[in-house]
Amino acid sequence: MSDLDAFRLETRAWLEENCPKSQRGPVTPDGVIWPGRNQTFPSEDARLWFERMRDKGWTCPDYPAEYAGGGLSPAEEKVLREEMQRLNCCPPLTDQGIGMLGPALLEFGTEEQKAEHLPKIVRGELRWCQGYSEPGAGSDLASLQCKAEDKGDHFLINGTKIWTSYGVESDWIFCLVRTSNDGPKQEGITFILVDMETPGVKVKAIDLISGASEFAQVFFDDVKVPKDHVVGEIHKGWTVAKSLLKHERKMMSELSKGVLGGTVTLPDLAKEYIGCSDEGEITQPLYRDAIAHHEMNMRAIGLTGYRTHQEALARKMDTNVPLIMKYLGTSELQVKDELLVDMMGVRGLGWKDEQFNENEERATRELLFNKALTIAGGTNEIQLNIIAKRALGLPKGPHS
Amino acid sequence: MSDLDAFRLETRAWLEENCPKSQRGPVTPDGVIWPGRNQTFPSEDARLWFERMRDKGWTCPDYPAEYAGGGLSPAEEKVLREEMQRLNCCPPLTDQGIGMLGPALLEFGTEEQKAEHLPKIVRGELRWCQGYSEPGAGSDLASLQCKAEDKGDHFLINGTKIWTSYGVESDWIFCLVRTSNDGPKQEGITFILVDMETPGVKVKAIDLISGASEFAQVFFDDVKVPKDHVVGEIHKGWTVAKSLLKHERKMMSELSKGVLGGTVTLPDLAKEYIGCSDEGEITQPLYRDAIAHHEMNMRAIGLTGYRTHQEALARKMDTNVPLIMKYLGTSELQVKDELLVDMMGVRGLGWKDEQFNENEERATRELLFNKALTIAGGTNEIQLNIIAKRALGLPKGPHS
Amino acid sequence: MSLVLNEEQSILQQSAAEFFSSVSPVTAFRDLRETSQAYDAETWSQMVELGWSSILVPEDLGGLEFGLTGMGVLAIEGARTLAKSPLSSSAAVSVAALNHCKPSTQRDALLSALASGAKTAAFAHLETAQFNPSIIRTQSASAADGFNINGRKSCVENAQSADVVLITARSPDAGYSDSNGFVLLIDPNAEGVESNSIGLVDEREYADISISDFKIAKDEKLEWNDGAALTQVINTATVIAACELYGCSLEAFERTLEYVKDREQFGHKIGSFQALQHRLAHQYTQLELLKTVIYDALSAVEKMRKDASLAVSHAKALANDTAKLVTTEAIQMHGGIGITDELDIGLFYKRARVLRTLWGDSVYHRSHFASLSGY
Amino acid sequence: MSLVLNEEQSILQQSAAEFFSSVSPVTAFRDLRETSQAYDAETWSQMVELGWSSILVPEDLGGLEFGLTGMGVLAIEGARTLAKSPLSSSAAVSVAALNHCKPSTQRDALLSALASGAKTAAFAHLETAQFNPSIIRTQSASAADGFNINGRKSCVENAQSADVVLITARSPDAGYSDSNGFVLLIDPNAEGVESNSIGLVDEREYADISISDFKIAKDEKLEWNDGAALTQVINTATVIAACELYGCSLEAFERTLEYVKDREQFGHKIGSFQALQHRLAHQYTQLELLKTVIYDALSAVEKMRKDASLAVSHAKALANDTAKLVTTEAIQMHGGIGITDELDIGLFYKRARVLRTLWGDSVYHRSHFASLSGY
Repeated sequence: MSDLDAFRLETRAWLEENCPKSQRGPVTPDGVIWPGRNQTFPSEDARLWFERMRDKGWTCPDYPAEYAGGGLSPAEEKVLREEMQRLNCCPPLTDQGIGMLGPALLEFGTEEQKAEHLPKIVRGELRWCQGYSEPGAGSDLASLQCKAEDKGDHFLINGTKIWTSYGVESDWIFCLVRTSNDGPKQEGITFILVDMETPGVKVKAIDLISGASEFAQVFFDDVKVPKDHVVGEIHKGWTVAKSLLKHERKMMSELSKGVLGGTVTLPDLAKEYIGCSDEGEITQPLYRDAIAHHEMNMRAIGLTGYRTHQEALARKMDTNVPLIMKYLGTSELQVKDELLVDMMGVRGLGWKDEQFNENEERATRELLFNKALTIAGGTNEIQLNIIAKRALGLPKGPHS
Repeated sequence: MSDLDAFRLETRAWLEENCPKSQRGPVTPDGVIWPGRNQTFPSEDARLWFERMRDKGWTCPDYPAEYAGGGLSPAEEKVLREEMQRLNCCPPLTDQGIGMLGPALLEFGTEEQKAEHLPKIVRGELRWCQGYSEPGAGSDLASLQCKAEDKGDHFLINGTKIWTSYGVESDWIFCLVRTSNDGPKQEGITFILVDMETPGVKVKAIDLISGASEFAQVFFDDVKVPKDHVVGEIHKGWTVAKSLLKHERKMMSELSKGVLGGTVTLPDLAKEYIGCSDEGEITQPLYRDAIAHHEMNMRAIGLTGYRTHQEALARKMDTNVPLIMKYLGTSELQVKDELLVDMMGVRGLGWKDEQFNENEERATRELLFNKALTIAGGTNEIQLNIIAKRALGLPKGPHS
Repeated sequence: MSLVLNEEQSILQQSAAEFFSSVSPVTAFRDLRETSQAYDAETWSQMVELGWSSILVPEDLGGLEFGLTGMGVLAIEGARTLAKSPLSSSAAVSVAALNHCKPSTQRDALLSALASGAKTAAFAHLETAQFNPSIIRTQSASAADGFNINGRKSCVENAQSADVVLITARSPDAGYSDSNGFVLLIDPNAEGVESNSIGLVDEREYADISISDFKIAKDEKLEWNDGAALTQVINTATVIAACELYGCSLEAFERTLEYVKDREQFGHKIGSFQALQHRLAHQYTQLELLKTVIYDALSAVEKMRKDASLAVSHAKALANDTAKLVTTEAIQMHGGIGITDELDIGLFYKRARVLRTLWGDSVYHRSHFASLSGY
Repeated sequence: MSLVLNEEQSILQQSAAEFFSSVSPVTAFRDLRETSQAYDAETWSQMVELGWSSILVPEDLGGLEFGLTGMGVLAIEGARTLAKSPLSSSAAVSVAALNHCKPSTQRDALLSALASGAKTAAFAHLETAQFNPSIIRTQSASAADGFNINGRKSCVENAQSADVVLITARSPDAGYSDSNGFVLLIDPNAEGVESNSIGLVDEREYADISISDFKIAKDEKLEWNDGAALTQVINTATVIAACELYGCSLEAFERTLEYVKDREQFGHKIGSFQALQHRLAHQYTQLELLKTVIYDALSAVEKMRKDASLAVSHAKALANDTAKLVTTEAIQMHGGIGITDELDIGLFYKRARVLRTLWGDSVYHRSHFASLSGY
């Protein structure tokens, strides 16, 4: 038996023994385990599950053991992921620190920064959020204006960051700030870590049209931040940011997958709301055609993801194909949202009053929330620009 | 009785007496009366009708009588048009000279030019065509390169013109040529008249994907043209051209009206090719929906034309609305063409062999020919640029 | 067929635009969200004073008989600020319903009260979540001194704040057709009438109404004028919904246009990017077609033209499709702030989303248009 | 499920691309238009030498058994130069039909002859102008020493140039279903077989075939292997048509891409205009989806997967829609020269326009996909 097989058996046994039954199966929004200065847990089982995984470093299985991580090799980490999927284990900890800041620190951080921050991420002691976008810098991120003045031993930050997910709930923020206006706009940007309890930091929740408010705007008013909080070189934060942006785009295109959770499908709902023949054929041919059209597109997108995977294995990957997935996936999801509400009639438009069932409420909520999908993480327009340039080699206009 | 009423009665009587029965009713492509050096007629009746109208100057009723025209006032001309419509009289003469060159000469021509050319237009002695576009200057007409060098008493023309309707059949051509490369590209263009029998002029028919070939390319190889053939000022031909382009766009948007001639409608054909219920409902709901969508759009376009007319009468006209008509009309017509062929199946795709009926042949021909509609007379892209700038006041990009 | 506003209608349009932007701007809509009021009574009384409640009421009952095009103009302008009032539900649709009933003391008194602003009414006809105007299961049976009513009505606009609800019904023994149906006048707050408020995403007042064994007096039952009456009332409601869709779309479009002329990205106004220009230009063409078709449908219903139902189905289908295109694109072109509640753009999308469903979606209206056209 | 070509398939693709561009470029298609030939015999014999006629033929009958994906690759590459040959009609569809028939001396001999290039065949199944594969009215009745045939077949590809036409038929006494149908071998030039050529806009060889009281010998009637055989043959024909649509679309797209990178208007390459860039980028996404779905459908039919019919309907519907979008846009983006016969772009549009109709339009295939998915 190879070492990996041994690891698999060991892991399987450990998980079966240590993952409480309540921590298996689909995660509900209320069941997510978050980190934080004043961490609370959805349940005692959740606390137990978190603590057991934390103690093995498996909240961040690929972080080095010296920083309290799991120290697993890529192959071992894959085994752990597969074994967790097998039992359908809930994630023991969810945070932007784990998948975004941690890898950036490992790549660009000083020894002191790693020793300071990585163990806290692993142990869920702090909750992290991200400060990139600004009101005046959306698609054109590099034109950001939030200013950090060099005051000798510290930076003085003034400005604002927007679209910060869970900004209200977080303890620390990793930000891009402008430290110089000389040269191209991508230069003169610095990547810096800020404790949100520092005087001068204010956070305001952003209410969305869907009724949710998981984003925030963060204001900096003469906020003093020690210089050793800079990650990477001063003025060279764009390098760090680009590496992180890849993660973000990937997360957004993941987001557009698991919707209509559970086992209810669009055709099922159509039969319920529109009606069907004895043979199960949806009675309104126009909706039936539109649903088939949508289902075909989702099937094509799914298969194309799988094709890319096969191409990668065969070392024949067309690196342009992944560029198209976010554009296609998010657009098609909005097609579905509108179609579902059309089929449900007024039942799909519920906002308040408890007259709507779960599917109806979800239809409305997703219709509204998913308008963000074609905007966040690179608008559709930006995606099409990128495809035109990179995949098609079309000439850069003065305007694109 | 007003003079106008008297004119109407007189005209009505004259037309009833002089318009042969065979020259009433819809014009077939073979029945059109063209002018020309070696004019021929579709029939004896056609010759008779032409000659009677020519002698009254009514081939060009609004041209001044001193140039052999009808000399009618705008009100009288309208009466004549109405009375001809009443009897469904065929046009006694069809030519690009009548509606395009003539008005340009009246506005910009010298006395000598008017005396020389207008009577010949009225009398159908010459057939005219137009030389504007070039292979390298399509949408961007002003970048034309066909060169006319000033040789003292004459110009020496070298270059080529494309998309010249009826170029093969015509006797003279009115052209835009480049006489200077100084300054903005719109300057340095000259409007000039060329006898196509001049040595060095060659004409080649352009075969279209529809099988038709009514366009030609005209080549100029050291063609000498006397200087007094310039209309308007030298280098100022763009002014003349702009005035003419208005006519052309109007003609293109007229073109997109009378299709599916006769009384056969899309719903009729759907019933024939797809089938319908006893109540006359088209049995395939997807085609039925698509047809209703198209019919609605055509109704909306038609009504919008009428709205513009009413607004003009009420002196409340939004001058931006006419900008949208060509774009909408031509696009919608292509929707219909594809839909009709979809419904006919292989019956709508006939190219040769006499197995297809008249409607089927027309469906195929129009499908292919009408691809030109969104290109000729200002592409859809140019139309949208114009709407964006003029109607919406959007800022000019470096690129549009 | 008139596709241009006449002088009086133009003046009404201008004063409506001024009124809504000054007295009832979008901030007024936002303020009302914090309360449980269906609309602001003070604003409504100003609208009554301007005569807007009596636009469709016959002159001999104290009305202006100004015609449906005038009412359409108000609906368009009101939708541009998301104004809440009983204008559509009471002054347009309920008055139209009463106009198409045979005169009676009750009917005439109610019309006068609606004109004077003394009362408001709501019109309750539809019974299913998907638009199907031909289904009427609500029944009224003869009983001692009056009638006994049983039935349900779905998603009735401004029902709970109204003084009277006009309920369409049929005899228990008759299969429903226009000619044997009638209208019942009901107090929505009476015992025996159960109304459950339905909160939709446009945050307006809707309620499902459920009536079981409710008694009304003889004179509270009105007869339709003729067999075409109900169709004409539905046409009125549908074209007014189309007007509101047009108003929402136009406002969202104009705000977006302003935004792209101002917002810079990559060193340029985003309105100078050709891809956005072409999309906006296309939207403009659709809005111009919609304007035409709306004016035509208003005039068709007003003049009771034979093709009125066809014109109305055309208007609603095009209004639905144009509103979907324009309000969705408005959010997309605003980018991140487009999806925040702080910006008004999302409110126009949400209002339009509801209106696209009320009184029939495009699939329904294209099918109806085809049937009326004989195919 | 394989969505990537294996080494052998990739090599085939490369040699096919080289072959078609050197031996049978679009100019060869143009030359053939001037003649009455269905295809160039010399070119076809070269294809036979390369083994392409035997790709689907079983090894024991002299074939390569290379699999349908290989045939699909040839169809894609051939469509890129509008190559005319009996590859689809004979080597793909007719061979597939014979493969799904029970072995017999006649069948095996014909398969060998098709593999060696000694003969070509055509497959005649459809009987209506609108695609409806479930209708078979053609009948064969027992007669002395053989069968007597009556029926009509619509728009059969390469029928007149074939040596044998495979006609699907049923017994006079049976309502049609796959399990009691069969295949008749007919000489298209025999007396009693009337074939009328049909000139479609793609300028290829098609004919309507009309058979009345035509006699064949006993062994010229073949039995299907099983009840699913006909469906599998139709799936083969349909997915090959989808491949050809993909090839046409890809070629039109790449030529357009090249053109917009070269053509200047207003002092800029038109390919730098953002509106065109976005439209081209969108087309690219559709072509990539189509590539995936085509490979999936080829593999599904080849492996006789349970969801083969669903995969094929998906591929044809997406191929139809993508080809419509891409070939129409190709003409539009080429501007004036796009509508001339001199440029090849219009030829790709015309070929795609015919293929969109043959073997089912998108309305049909979406409905079929829905039925197979249980809704």
